Amino acid sequence: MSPHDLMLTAILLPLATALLIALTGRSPNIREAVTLAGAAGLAVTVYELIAGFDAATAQPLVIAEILPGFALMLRAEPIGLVFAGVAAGLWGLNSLYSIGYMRAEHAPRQTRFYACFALALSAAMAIAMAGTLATLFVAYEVLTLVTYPLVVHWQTEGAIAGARRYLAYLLATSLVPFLGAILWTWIAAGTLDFTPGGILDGKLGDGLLTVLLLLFAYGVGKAALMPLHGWLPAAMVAPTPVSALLHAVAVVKAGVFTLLKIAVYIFGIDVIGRGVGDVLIVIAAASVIAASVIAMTKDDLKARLAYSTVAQLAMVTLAVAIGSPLAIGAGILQLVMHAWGKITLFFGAGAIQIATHKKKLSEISGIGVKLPLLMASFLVGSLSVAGLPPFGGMWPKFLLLEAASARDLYLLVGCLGLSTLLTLGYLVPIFVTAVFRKPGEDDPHALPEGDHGHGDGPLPLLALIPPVVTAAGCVVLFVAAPAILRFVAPAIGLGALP
Amino acid sequence: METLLMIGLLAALGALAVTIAFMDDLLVVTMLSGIFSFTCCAIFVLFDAPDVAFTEACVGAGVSTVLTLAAIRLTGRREKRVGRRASAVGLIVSTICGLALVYGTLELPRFGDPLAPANQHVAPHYLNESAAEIGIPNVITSVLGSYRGYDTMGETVVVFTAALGVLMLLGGSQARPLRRGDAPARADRDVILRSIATLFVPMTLFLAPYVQFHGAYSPGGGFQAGAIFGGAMILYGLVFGIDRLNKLVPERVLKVIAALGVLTYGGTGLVTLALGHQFLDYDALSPRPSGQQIGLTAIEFGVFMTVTCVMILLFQRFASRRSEP
Amino acid sequence: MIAQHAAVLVVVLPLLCAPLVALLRDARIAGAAVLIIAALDAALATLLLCQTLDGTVISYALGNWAPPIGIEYRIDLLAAAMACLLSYAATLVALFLPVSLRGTIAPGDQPRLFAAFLLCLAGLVGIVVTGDIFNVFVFLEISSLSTYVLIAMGAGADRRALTAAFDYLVLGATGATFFVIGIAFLYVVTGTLNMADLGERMATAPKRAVIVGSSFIFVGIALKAAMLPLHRWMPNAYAYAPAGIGTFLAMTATKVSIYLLIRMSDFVFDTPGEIGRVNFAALLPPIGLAMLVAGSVIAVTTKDLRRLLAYSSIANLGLMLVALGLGGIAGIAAALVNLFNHAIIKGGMFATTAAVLHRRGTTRMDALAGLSRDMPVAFGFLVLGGLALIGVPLTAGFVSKLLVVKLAFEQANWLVVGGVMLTSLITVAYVWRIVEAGMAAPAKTAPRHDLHPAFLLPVGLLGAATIGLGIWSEPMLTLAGRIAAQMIGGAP
Amino acid sequence: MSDLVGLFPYWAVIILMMTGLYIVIAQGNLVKKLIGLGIFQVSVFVLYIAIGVVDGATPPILSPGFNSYSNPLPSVLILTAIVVGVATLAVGLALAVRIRESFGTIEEEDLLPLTVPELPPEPEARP
Repeated sequence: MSPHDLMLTAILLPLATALLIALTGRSPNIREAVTLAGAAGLAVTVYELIAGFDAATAQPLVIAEILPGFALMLRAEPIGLVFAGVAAGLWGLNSLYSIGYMRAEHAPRQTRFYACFALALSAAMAIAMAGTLATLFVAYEVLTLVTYPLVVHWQTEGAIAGARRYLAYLLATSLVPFLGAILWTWIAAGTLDFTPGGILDGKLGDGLLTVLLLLFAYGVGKAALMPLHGWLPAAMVAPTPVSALLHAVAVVKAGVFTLLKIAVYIFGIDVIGRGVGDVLIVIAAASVIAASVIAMTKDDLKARLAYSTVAQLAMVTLAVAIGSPLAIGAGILQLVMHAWGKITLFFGAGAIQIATHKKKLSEISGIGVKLPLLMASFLVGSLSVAGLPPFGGMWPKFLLLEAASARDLYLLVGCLGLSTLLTLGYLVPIFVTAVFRKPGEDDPHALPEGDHGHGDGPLPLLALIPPVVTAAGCVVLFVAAPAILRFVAPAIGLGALP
Repeated sequence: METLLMIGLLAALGALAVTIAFMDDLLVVTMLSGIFSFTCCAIFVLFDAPDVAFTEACVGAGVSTVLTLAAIRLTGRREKRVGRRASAVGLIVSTICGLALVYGTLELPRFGDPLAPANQHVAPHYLNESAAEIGIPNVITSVLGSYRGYDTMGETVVVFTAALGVLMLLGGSQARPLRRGDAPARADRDVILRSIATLFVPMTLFLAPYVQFHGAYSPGGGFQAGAIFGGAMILYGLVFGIDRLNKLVPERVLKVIAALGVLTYGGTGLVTLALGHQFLDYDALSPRPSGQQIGLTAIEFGVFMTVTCVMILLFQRFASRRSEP
Repeated sequence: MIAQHAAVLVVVLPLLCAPLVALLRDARIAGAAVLIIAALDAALATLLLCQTLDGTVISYALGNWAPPIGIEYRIDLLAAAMACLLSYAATLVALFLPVSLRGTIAPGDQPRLFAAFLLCLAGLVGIVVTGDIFNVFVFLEISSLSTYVLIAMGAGADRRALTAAFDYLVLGATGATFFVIGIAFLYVVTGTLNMADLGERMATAPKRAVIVGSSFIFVGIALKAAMLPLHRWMPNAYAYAPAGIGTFLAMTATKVSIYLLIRMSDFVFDTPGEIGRVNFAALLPPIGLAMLVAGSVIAVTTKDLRRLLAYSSIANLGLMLVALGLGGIAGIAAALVNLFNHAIIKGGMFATTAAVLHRRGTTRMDALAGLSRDMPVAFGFLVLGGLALIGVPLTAGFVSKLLVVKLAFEQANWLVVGGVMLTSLITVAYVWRIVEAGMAAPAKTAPRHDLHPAFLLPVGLLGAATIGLGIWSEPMLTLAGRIAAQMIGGAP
Repeated sequence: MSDLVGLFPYWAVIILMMTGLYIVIAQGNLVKKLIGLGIFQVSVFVLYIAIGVVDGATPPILSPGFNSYSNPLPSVLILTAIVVGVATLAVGLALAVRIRESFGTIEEEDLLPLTVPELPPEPEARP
């Protein structure tokens, strides 16, 4: 298949999967088989795209023109392919996990769940392949809307309230600052095409560019830059697989990916680097530290992970704001590494919930003894997210330090160091509590085992394998990171690797 | 002399209008508004518009008043006093509108100015060419029926729509079971009333065709004739009781004839279309000017049918409704 | 022959069929007849659109009296497009009107209601195609009178329909009288009633009379267009009218007023973007913005779905006025795109609401609970329409909003940009009230019982158009662009 | 002075129209509103007819011996408008009757609390 066909396949395949899921909803087994087949197909398609990618021959594919100059266009390029690879690769694993999780929880409305999941992936693929800012915006909105049913899945009052918050934040930011910034760009530059080197240089003064960048940074609500991060913890009312794939991978990464694309292809890396991004550096750095501190105060596991995500996303925003090829490279790697690390953690949190019906840090003392493999994976994920070798998460942190010191931002270097410590500070205690504390030691309210309604079910195999695989992935990525960097280097003008 | 008469009539109208605004007995108000209409008729005559005066007398002063009275019988006679706020709003809005209008008149051509644009551009064509093009003396009829015949068709449809509306609102499944309507004039008592009515109803009925067919030469036409004919029937109903009127002209028949009237008008237009001319181009029927006259006769007859039947229908519907729920 | 006379037939067909339908006894036959007549009318309107697409202006002299002596039908692209909108809307509504009336109106009354519906259609089309300003008044009255009665027919389900109809009658008649006063002033200084002729002769007319005349016409239209602060009749009228009728009104009634505004701003007064020599265009953005904000805010607080949609219509009318007020070819084009798109979006939502009403007997927000489970298809279309109202990409609403915002952006009119964007947020709030109301757990579980099949085609078509025009907006933009260019007289 | 005489009819008519409009807005009784509407409309008719008057002319019915006629067009327009007026009045009165039957009152003040949107829908009682 030609690259064009592959791009279309990558978007349409999940769409078709969603349709098939809706049609086969009556028999769960077939439905879930369809999901898995779709995930496998998508993974193969994206692999083909990456393997066959050739910057010299990549041609845009115009799908439709909503308004003159506001066209829907696809174009494959390295950063997008990396994002597509991450999302497509993790969908299959997450589907396996979903099957285990949803069945164990006897969740209702599973057909809608799987169908919307597939739709979300379709939107994520469209974001990855977007050739214009217009296309990206459209797909971005679609992603918001198709994930709403997933977030509101339990349809309890709390879920509806949380989902309302989720939607309000994301739609509000996208309909006002994001769309406004897009229009501004459109009118200033006359085009919305993603062009290497940017389209805004010389069209607006640096002061205005700074404002525009901030508009984008806050307009892309999915990047969860503080103080517009409130939707992310609110969205944790969703079933854990949703939190895992969407709020560690597809949705939030779509946000920071959008920022990366805007930095590289709309502003131009150099433009940001010459001072336009300075305000954003401060905000992003503050966001990293503040979110990490808040994370330490959260007792609920998923809330803790959510704030951790806010902090880690801010690091990508930081990379964008620094505005050097090296920093952008770090940002891209952070996108990949954090996805694998954080999904491991979410899988772990969900598995703990299935196995013990516990959601809080203060309740999980001692459970690790029964779940050794799971907790090991959890530890790997934690260390990777924190940025320790020999795990993938080390690379982006390291490169970011390099980039910061290359621009003589020593305060920032300090911040990054502090953030690693804070990350360890809020993630490792989970592992420690679960493995080394004795049950009931910390928790005066702990109930004797067996008092819960369901009792402690055995952990389904389907909920155990995915975290183990992703944890292994963190290790593999440590080795593979330079290859990824080489893949994107031409697009971001990155010379020799450090 | 005419100026003085005009000033006097306008002053009378003003006095009437203000009285109406402040009276709270609806019966009196209705009668006063009937008088208001009649006074306007006088003004119309004074202003060289006998056709309008004629129609206003039949429709505005006659039918409207009867309908309002019939409605008041059903809704109650007394009005409640209104609060201050509403009056203030009304006063402000109407004052502003009035001042705006006065401002607009400052540059208008003076009253009766023969050189005013209104009397210069299109009107002379009607006055000068109508004799040759249509061939009848009453220019108003020729403008109404031919030059602006399409408006008149629309107007016929408006009348039909009103009948349809009243039938839907007070008829059909909404109709309350017909009770013996109260005949205001009783055989034993109101001898004079009944005698006069017996005399006047047939006379009025005969007047209608005259007004209808003489419309080409003097004030009159389908609307006026219809209103007169309908008025006569309404008088009959008022004096001899609504039941007898209902029996004399059943609603079923009236509905069909009212619809046929609209169709006669529209059908004339369709015939001209079929003959290869424009819609309502009466020249299709026969060469000028006889074609125009055939066409005018046809549509005036359509108007007559619709207006007569609708007037009676409206009255019947209001009058046969029981007053207590 | 039909092609030659389509201009007049498009009005006369429903006008003359109405008396016939009124005389029918069988409600089912009458319902079918209305559908056929409306469809034929749509075909005629389409024919007109084809004839005028290349910029031709059809002038049809009624009675063969050359204008300004006689009445002229003057059909340019705008008139043809509006005629299409009106007749298509009537056809779609006629598809489900009989079903939606079942139970609230006695079968014996239905033929008359259908006749009134045809008269309403004929009146509205008549307003659109005519080139004579007094003829506008006559057909305005035909459509208004039938509308009052149609609204009052909602009394079978809710007696407040009667007061709603009465309020509308008083306001409508007052508005029409203002319109007539305006005509009087214009006539007295120009001596003509033909709009094109009027436009030419206006240039030399006394200024004050023209200002006052156009002001009164403006107020008359504003009443009909539910412009703030004259909007109060509209939510009641839409909420209490029989559901099918409400759908038709939402798609057409106020749109025709906007049409008149566009027509008047160019045809009669011949000063693009300005009505008369008072710059009415300058009035429009503030009024429009106020409507946009007020309509959206009130929509958030309403307790009835149809009322919510009615207030949302006020907001959207505001958007059209804003676009119109921005002026120029682009402004008129944006207003037109908004007009057509909104008719489609809101028509779809009202039709879906009619389907819900038909199944549930109420459209109160708290009675929508469980809708997503019992009527998933209807719920889906409601959500789709709601997304379009918000202006989510890939829906027609996005295109219309983006056009306005972009235009305002280019003119650096930040108030409009900010106002439109911020009201999108309020729109999110009220649309999400519908979504959450539909997802709430019902008090008692009902069996799944989706739309009556009669609703499927209209709802489906309007829904498809909502998405279709959101992705492939080119035909609509081209049409609007050509109309606007024709109105202003420049090259497209 | 000639201005005053030349414009007086218009102004008098304007006062009449505005009295009618005042009744429409200010009066709470629905039938009274309709009567006010009638006065408003009839006054507009007078305005039109006043426009068509030509000094020293006769009504526009052609006859030998006259050569100055008043303007026929306003008369034609007003003939139409009169009919429209009565049609509106009829529908309005029918509505008022129905409102009286359903709500027991035709006073706006008393109707307001009965028609607030918050009330549950109440079908009209069928006889």
